Amino acid sequence: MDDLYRDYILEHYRRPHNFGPLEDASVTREGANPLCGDRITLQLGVVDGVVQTVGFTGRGCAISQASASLLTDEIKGKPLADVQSFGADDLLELLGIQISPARLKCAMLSHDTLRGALSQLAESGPEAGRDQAGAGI
Amino acid sequence: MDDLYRDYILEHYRRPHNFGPLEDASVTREGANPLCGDRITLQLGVVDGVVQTVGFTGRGCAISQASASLLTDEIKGKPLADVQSFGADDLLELLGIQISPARLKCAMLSHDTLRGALSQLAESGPEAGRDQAGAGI
Amino acid sequence: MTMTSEPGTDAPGSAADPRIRDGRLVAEVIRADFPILGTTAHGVPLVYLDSAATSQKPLAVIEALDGYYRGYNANVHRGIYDISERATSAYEGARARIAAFINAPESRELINVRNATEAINLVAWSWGRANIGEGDVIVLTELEHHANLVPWQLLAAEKGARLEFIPITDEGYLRQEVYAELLKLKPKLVAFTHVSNTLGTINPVAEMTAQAHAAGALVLVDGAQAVPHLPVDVQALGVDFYVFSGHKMLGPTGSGGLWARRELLEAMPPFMAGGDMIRTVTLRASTWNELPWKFEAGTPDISATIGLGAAVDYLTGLGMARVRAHEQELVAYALEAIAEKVPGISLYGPRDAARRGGVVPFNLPEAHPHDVAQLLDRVGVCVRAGHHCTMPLHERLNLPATARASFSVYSTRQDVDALVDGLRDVQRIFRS
Amino acid sequence: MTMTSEPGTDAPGSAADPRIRDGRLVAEVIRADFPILGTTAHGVPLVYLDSAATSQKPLAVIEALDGYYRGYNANVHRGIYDISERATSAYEGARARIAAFINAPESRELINVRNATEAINLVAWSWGRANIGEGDVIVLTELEHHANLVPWQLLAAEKGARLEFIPITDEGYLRQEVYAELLKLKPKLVAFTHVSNTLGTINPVAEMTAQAHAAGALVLVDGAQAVPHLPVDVQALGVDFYVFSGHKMLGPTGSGGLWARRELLEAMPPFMAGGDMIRTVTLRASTWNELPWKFEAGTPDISATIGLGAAVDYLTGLGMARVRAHEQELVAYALEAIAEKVPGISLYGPRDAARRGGVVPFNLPEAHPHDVAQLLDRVGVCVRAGHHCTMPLHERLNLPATARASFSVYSTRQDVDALVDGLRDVQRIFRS
Ligand SMILES: Cc1ncc(COP(=O)(O)O)c(C=O)c1O
Ligand SMILES: Cc1ncc(COP(=O)(O)O)c(C=O)c1O
Ligand code: FES
Ligand code: FES
Repeated sequence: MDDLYRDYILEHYRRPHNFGPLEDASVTREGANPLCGDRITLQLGVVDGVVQTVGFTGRGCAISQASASLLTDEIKGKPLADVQSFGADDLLELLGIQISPARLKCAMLSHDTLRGALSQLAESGPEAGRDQAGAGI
Repeated sequence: MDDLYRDYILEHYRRPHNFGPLEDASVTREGANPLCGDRITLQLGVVDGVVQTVGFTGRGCAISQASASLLTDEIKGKPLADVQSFGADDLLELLGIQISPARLKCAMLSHDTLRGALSQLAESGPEAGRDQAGAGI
Repeated sequence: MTMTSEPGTDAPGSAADPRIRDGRLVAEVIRADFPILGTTAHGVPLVYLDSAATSQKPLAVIEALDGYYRGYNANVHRGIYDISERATSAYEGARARIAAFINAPESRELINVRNATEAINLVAWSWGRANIGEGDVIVLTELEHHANLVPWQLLAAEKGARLEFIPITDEGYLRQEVYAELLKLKPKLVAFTHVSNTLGTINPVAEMTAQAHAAGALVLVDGAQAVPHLPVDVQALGVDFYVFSGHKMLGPTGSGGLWARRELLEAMPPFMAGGDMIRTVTLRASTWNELPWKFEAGTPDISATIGLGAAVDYLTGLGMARVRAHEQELVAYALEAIAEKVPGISLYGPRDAARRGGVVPFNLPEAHPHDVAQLLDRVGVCVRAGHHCTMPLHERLNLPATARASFSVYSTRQDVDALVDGLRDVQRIFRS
Repeated sequence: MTMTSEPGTDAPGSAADPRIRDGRLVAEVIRADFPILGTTAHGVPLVYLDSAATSQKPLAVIEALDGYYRGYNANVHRGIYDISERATSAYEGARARIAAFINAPESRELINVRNATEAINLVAWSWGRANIGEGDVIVLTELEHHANLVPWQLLAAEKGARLEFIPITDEGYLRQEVYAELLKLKPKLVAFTHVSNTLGTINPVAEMTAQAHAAGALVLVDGAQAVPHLPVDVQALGVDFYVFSGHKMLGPTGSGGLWARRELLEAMPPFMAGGDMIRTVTLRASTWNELPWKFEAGTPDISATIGLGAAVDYLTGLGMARVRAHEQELVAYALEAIAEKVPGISLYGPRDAARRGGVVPFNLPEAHPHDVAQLLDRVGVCVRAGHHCTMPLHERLNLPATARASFSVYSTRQDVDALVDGLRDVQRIFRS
């Protein structure tokens, strides 16, 4: 727990990499953590099966912002197949901090959104979409 | 508690006084204790404002049967006004035993039924009636 | 500390565990884990024979409650500080062990409820109101506890549905040939008890479920008297809904479970609404949380669930097959001892101990069951008298009430002997 | 043993009670009654500032549970043996004391429920479905906890009823002039919180109730954040339904109350059905038990209710007026200390401590509330971060989330000081 707010995490939070909207994204995906109301929008620019550009916007805690910053760094320039196989475990390793169960959703917000973006790409081509909410009234 | 099954209680249970149906009752009232399924039917023969005859039938535990036996003895030959003022406390005193809260309904079955019979008498004259049940389906 | 307050510290049935000898429970040793069994009532040692109403609790359960309130009491799910995270993992960990105890495929299929009654009402209100319509048939049985009867009466009254009942034989078995006929009515639901709380009958759940499914019906089983007493495997039984109460299985009051197949739970509308069961809320509309939380509105009974987790650890340590063998043996002993030594007594329910759970209903010819219970209390023997929440069954048996002795893991032959002695005393008193 | 584990053994406020000095609570002494407050988290002493989520429990409550399970655990109402009679009288005695605590006219008007959420759902399902029809108006407020919002959404969706909302001022007061307008719609029900769990606003319940009644509406008040913190007198308030949670008022999880006027409860159909709530049952029809049992189906959470009884005794011993004075003073101190020593912090809710309960919501400009809570946890300080089950209120305030410190009888200025120090640490870390 004491390791959660390491310098590089705070650094990524203060100055996140790849922050800002993309000009012409192949896919735009919004994710939300309803527990805290935080949202992130992730955009990928895919050319010839390679993630050429990536950007995110939104607000959130240090963990979610640092995680998005690290994740976008990681996938930029990678072939889609590699991005596909980038798992939750890989992201946790990249973060390099002990995440308690209560903060797992924070760490995973960017990754869940990425997975949504990828299936959106696969299914319906490059269209804007939203995270689906549970059934309700 | 140890006093509950005194000899005279058991005696009243085995050979209850005033047990059996009345020929021409002024009022017939049925009471039930739904917790145990026990029922008693109490009948009064009232002449000139005096309870001339009284009888009960039904089944129940020693406490309820002894209580009915003692109660019917007590009210027989009494003016209605006296019977009206015969309260739950009086019956408990008559029983002369310590009744636990769990057995109070047993001790009071005959008394509740008597009260029902009296109001039936007052309201609608000498007509047969039943204990009213709670609302339901 | 009991030996099992830390699950897994001693292998169940290992030579190190004095509670098990030659593969059998040693109830005399087990009793030491239950503080109340060392107390007295009216100056005589307590002989508790009302475990079907509620069981006693081992030290491991009492200490689980105590440990929570002294050490890490906090609300669950939303706190990101130490004690709240500990409370959450204890609460969810208990759920997982409770689910595993009945071999649920996934722990998110296990909804924590107050008791079996709430579980059945949840299904009736949520699944029932969404799926039962006018003229639909629901098949119940004459054995049912009011908990598995009245909610369906309310639903049927609201929806114009029809209730049909599987009758019983005089011994207390369901008349399977009538069940087969009733299935031809194409019921939407068949709901019945796994083990009768009044007669002890163990119903053939797997067979009846297969038949119901073949007829297109879903199956709800009331396991309130089964989960505490015999191995239950909801997958092997094949049922759709299974409910039980924690307080009857060594756990605290306020605990219990509804298990249902995930697809069913996912399709069901919520029952109670409020905090924790939502995903998003605006002033005018809401969306629901994932399973299991969709069905757990508000602050759950955290301590009760943690306590039930400790109870299933304790039972697992004993081994449910051994628990069943112990109780079956005791029932056989009791039926024989009572019939032999208490002249004129009436005993009800299946005569075959292999087909009945640990409950022994009876009536004395000379005394009303309430008087019997009251007089037994004088000698410290606790039995129940009344309709045991099965009024229609008593009606069917033409009995206003019965007295009932019932067993659990800590029950012994000595308990039965004390009951027999007590009954002979009652007879003496009433015959004198 | 705490000094109050036996209610009445010391006169509250007497010279003999070290927990009260000069008519004021001495929280430093009171803390000794709460075992958990002597523990540490991450090696530092626990500073528990999340009492609005759930309170800690005094020894008297923990021992009430323990005493029940070790000494007289048995099912209630139907047993005629010693421990069952003791359990019944403890359970019903607790009900009477809980009812008296809110000055209910009769204890049979007090239904024991799991929590405030269940109480509101009970009213919505039972009273609501019987009394709310198409086009009927229910007035709620923007302050509501999801528990007093989502059940009405479900009811409104089913019945085609209309929800209207009293808006708030930026400080968190209900806009009474809009309320007056909404009453012209002739609502059937007005439901609102006594004290806001997020902003602390204390609403003028008696006045609003009188207005509602004048307009022909019934009134339900969510007292989850009031009963633990200030004197509540349902007769003086004049309301029709009043609900609260035991676990927030020093009692166990699984306890809580619904109070309603008897005529209302008597006219309402049952909610859950099963054992204990019936009078007679046949296979096809049933009649209901008297109040309060008509609304308590199945085995109740006996230990939780007994525990809540002990909690109410404990609070009565302190005196609720003193509890309120203590918390009001603490809020005033906290608002001032935080504003002064934590630069840039945003504080929300009424500025007038006399009109707010013991909750202090805030946000730091440099750090997300979840990070704030996580970093405070490092120094043993427990606060909550998130939407506190008031998403629409956060939406209205245009805040995704807030952090919140909240108080109870054991909270001290030292707790506030630890919070302030912790917040300054967070700022240092995030600014560095
Ligand atoms: C104002 C208010 N109402 C209702 C509730 C719900 O309480 P419970 O979760 O105990 O049902 C809470 C608790 O968070 C609350 O603060
Ligand atoms: C077969 C059966 N079903 C349901 C119940 C109801 O259990 P609870 O009162 O715990 O809800 C009982 C308990 O008496 C029972 O024996
Ligand atoms: S608190 Fe919102 S994502 Fe972490
Ligand atoms: S047990 Fe039925 S009246 Fe006493």
